[in-house]
Amino acid sequence: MILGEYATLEAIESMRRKLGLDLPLGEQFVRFLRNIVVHGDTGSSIIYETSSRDLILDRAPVTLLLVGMACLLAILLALLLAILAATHKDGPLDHLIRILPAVTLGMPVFWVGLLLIMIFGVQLRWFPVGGAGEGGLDRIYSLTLPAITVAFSQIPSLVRSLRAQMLEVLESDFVVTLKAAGIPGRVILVKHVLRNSALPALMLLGVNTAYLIGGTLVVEQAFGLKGIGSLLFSAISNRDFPVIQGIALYCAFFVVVIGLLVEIASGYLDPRTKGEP
Amino acid sequence: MSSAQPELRIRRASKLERSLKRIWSLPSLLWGCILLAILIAVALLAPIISPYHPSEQNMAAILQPPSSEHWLGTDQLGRDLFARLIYAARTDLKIMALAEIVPFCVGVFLGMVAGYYGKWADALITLATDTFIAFPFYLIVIIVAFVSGAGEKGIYITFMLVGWIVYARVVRGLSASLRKQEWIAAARTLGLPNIKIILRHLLPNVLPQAVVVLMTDMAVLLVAIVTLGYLGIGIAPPTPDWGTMISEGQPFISTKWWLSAAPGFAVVYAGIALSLIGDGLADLWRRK
Amino acid sequence: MTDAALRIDNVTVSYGPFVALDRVSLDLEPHKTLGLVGESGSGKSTLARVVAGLIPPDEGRVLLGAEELGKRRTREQHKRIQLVFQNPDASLNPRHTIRRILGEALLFHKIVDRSKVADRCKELLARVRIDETALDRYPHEFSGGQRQRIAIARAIAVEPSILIADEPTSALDVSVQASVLELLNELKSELRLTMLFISHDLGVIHAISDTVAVMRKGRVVEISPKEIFFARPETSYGYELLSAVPKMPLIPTK
Amino acid sequence: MKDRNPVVELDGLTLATRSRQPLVSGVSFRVEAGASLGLVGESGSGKSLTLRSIIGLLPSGVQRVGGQIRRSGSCAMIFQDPIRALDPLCPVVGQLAEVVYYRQRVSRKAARSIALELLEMLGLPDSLRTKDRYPHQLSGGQCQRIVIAMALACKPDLLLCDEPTTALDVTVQRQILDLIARLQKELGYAVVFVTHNLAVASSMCSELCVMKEGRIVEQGDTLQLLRDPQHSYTRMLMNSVLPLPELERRADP
Repeated sequence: MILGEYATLEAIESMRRKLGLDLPLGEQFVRFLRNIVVHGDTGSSIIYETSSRDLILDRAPVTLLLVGMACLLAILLALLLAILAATHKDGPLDHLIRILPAVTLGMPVFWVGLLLIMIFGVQLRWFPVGGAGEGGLDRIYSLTLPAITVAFSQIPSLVRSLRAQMLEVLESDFVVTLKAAGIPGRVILVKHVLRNSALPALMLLGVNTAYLIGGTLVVEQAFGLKGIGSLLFSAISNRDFPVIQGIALYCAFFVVVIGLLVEIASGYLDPRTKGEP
Repeated sequence: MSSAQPELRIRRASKLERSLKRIWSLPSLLWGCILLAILIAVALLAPIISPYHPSEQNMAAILQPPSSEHWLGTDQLGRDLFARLIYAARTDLKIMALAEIVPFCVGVFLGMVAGYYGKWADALITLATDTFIAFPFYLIVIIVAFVSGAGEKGIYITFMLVGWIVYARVVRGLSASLRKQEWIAAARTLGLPNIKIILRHLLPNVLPQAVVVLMTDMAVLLVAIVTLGYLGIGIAPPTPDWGTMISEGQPFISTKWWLSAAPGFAVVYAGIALSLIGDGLADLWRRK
Repeated sequence: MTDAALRIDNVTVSYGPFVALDRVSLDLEPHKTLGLVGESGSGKSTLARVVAGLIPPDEGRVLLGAEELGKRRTREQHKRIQLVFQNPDASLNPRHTIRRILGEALLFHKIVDRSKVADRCKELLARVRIDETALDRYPHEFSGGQRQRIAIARAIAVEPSILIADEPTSALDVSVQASVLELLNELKSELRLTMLFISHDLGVIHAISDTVAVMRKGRVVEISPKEIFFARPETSYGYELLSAVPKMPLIPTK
Repeated sequence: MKDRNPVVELDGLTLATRSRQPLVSGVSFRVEAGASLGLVGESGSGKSLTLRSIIGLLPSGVQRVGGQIRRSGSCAMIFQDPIRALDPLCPVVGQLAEVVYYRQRVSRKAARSIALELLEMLGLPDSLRTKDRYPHQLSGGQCQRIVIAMALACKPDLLLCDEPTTALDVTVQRQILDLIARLQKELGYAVVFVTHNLAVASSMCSELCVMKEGRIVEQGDTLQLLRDPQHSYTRMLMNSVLPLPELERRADP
């Protein structure tokens, strides 16, 4: 299949030997595992002949930067919107913010990307239409639009959960006690309400990391960025199996690491879970 | 000294009348149903509404702007955009609905078993959910689509593998808290076998919340189907699909922006309808 | 000692390091009410759930008459012991009508056959003084007191011989509390029930018990007839409990 | 003594939900400095809402639609569920010091030392001084003492108590009630005590208001009201307090 329809018998046979497909299945699997454990590599790419690990690592920075920027944007915007919505409960602002998830639920990430390109890239020319810039400040500048797109897909669910959590905390007994004791509203909001609401929102972010990465891969395609996403899609069209497995493995690894960080942070934030008798 | 028992003589509105009155009083649920009904109607009546066949090419009328003849203009092969849009609704909505059935049932059941039994059942199911959730959804869809070939089959299989997780997680949490409720303890004291308690007592209390999640999750699945179409590994052409329409329109984005925009808005419309119904149902059941 | 309707013999239950019940032994005299009093965390609710078969004891046994109750109880054993809970909002399945709640108990234990279920449900509701029209309504349409009465109707539907009441009136208003206590007393004598009544409220214990048992930190510290306990408690803890109860100020007679 | 301006005076207070459904209607009473008034009633009688309107902390969805509240001097409040009345993620001494800092306008360091003094006054164990303790690590009684300390940090002229002992065991309840009474004699604040337990209210307060469905059905001096209750509801409340026989004096307490 890879060699195309007219491959001769020998060519197919030599390819099989090169790929190790001629070995018994058990041995193939062992070699595959040893490869991963030893040098984190799921075999060399069929197309580019280099090990998939190197391929992924050299494309990773763009994607990681994009995910980082998107996360930062998502948290800041979600926090701002949630505070506004919770403090102005049932006001015009609150309704507006509550409509947000409904409208954005049906928005495919790449479509949002295309819209932003059209508005900010083509019409207003604020941002470059594609490409990841030459690195440093220029890269951040050119990744802003994609980052906004990815963040956009995360914000609604974050806002909804943060707002619900803050409302519950604002109505809880200890906030009433603090108000009765005359502590200024601002202090209560920052020191007590936010801290108690941060934990569930953090958990949600941890759970959504997988969707975040999925979204990033797709947005790279829409913006033509040379990150892991485009590597994946080219690997798909060329049936480049090892690379696909490699990307899947690295994404899963990244998600597990994020999950671990969230667990540690929540242990630190909430003393109840820390070493209880 | 016993206090007199207040009489319960309130006119007994019939069950149907009561539920209709309740739906009427919930604007979000009402509007959600109306919007969805319109969408389904348009999809079903596509042959009647649209004068053109979706894949009927007309080389003479390529990339025409919206006109009285072609309400949304034509695409790069001269096909009527409006026709493609409503026929695409058929394929995408059908897949969305069908692909949700099995994951919904499996997810709800496994969630109840994990939440109710706890211990080994809970550990096993949580292990399964956590491993699957670690892989980004699109990645799994792509790999499965790659293995089983593009098209609907790939989407169904993937969603069978992954779609049940969101229900299992919600239902597991709910069942774990419901399990502590006293009416469950009363059922156990009565001697009811666990499986009867789960189906008779737990299911009716878990279902409402699961249906609310179903609404939002259907929109998420619809977006996934469209995304796969955009990436070219979803529904194979020529069957019309919103995703492929968007990717076909992308090259002309600066001049003919509506080619890509229109299918997107269709998905957004479906998203709004579904989330309105979801919010409405949540309020309805919370108030009962 | 007349042979007990139910014997709790040296029962121990612990959750990890925390010992909820520590070698508890108690007898329920047939057709009498044992009032079990203790502060929160004394293990009285855990004991109720052990007797009802919801929690298997780590050590010790529970005997129904002469029969030892194993980890998995027979249908007959389940039928003989029923439990009424504290929280009226959570004692009935919110998604079931009253007819289905009572019907399920009657049908599962084959008390009456399907055709007579409706009549028996009406009888049960009448006995707990709830109007018949309640059958097709949902639990959230009733007050706390009414919900507790329906829960009692469900418990007696299967004609148990032992009824355990775990703080059934603690969450009720004081006026409704009296009527529920009176109902339980009536049912005890009418149906010749043996009752284990659990409460932290000494006033309620005094109103309903024949014998009083005091628990503290998972142990039974005192068992004595009601008259003796409320006048001359043996243990200092019993005395401390009784003296701490806020009393109405003595009104100087004119 | 009558002409001294009252610490708090309610005149025809009326509360309603957003949809104009009345919750409390026409409630009027006055409390002199150092006096104690009991608001007794069953759930849904509006006693707790009346209390919260005095300190202006009505839950969302409840509005004052009539009547005035005249209050002189500062007031503080303690609540029914002690563990939930404290921030679960913040050490208890820290919360207390925070209240002292904002209410008494002193430096952070001074606030902490005043907080520790209050803890001692409330009979809380010294272990609280050294190690940071969180609400879930303390007993109900200890948490309630922290909440009372927070109230005292406001140097109140009026202490509002919303069923502070209902969630506590009877032995701990006795300690907390004695504590409130002792501190009232020492610090001279007035008390408005909300409870559904007539025995607790009559043993704590010199005056009582019996409330039913948002109205005061009877009001007056405690002993006089108990001697011959005018309203049938008051009589019903008195009869439903289950009597306990006289406990014989013990030689060794």
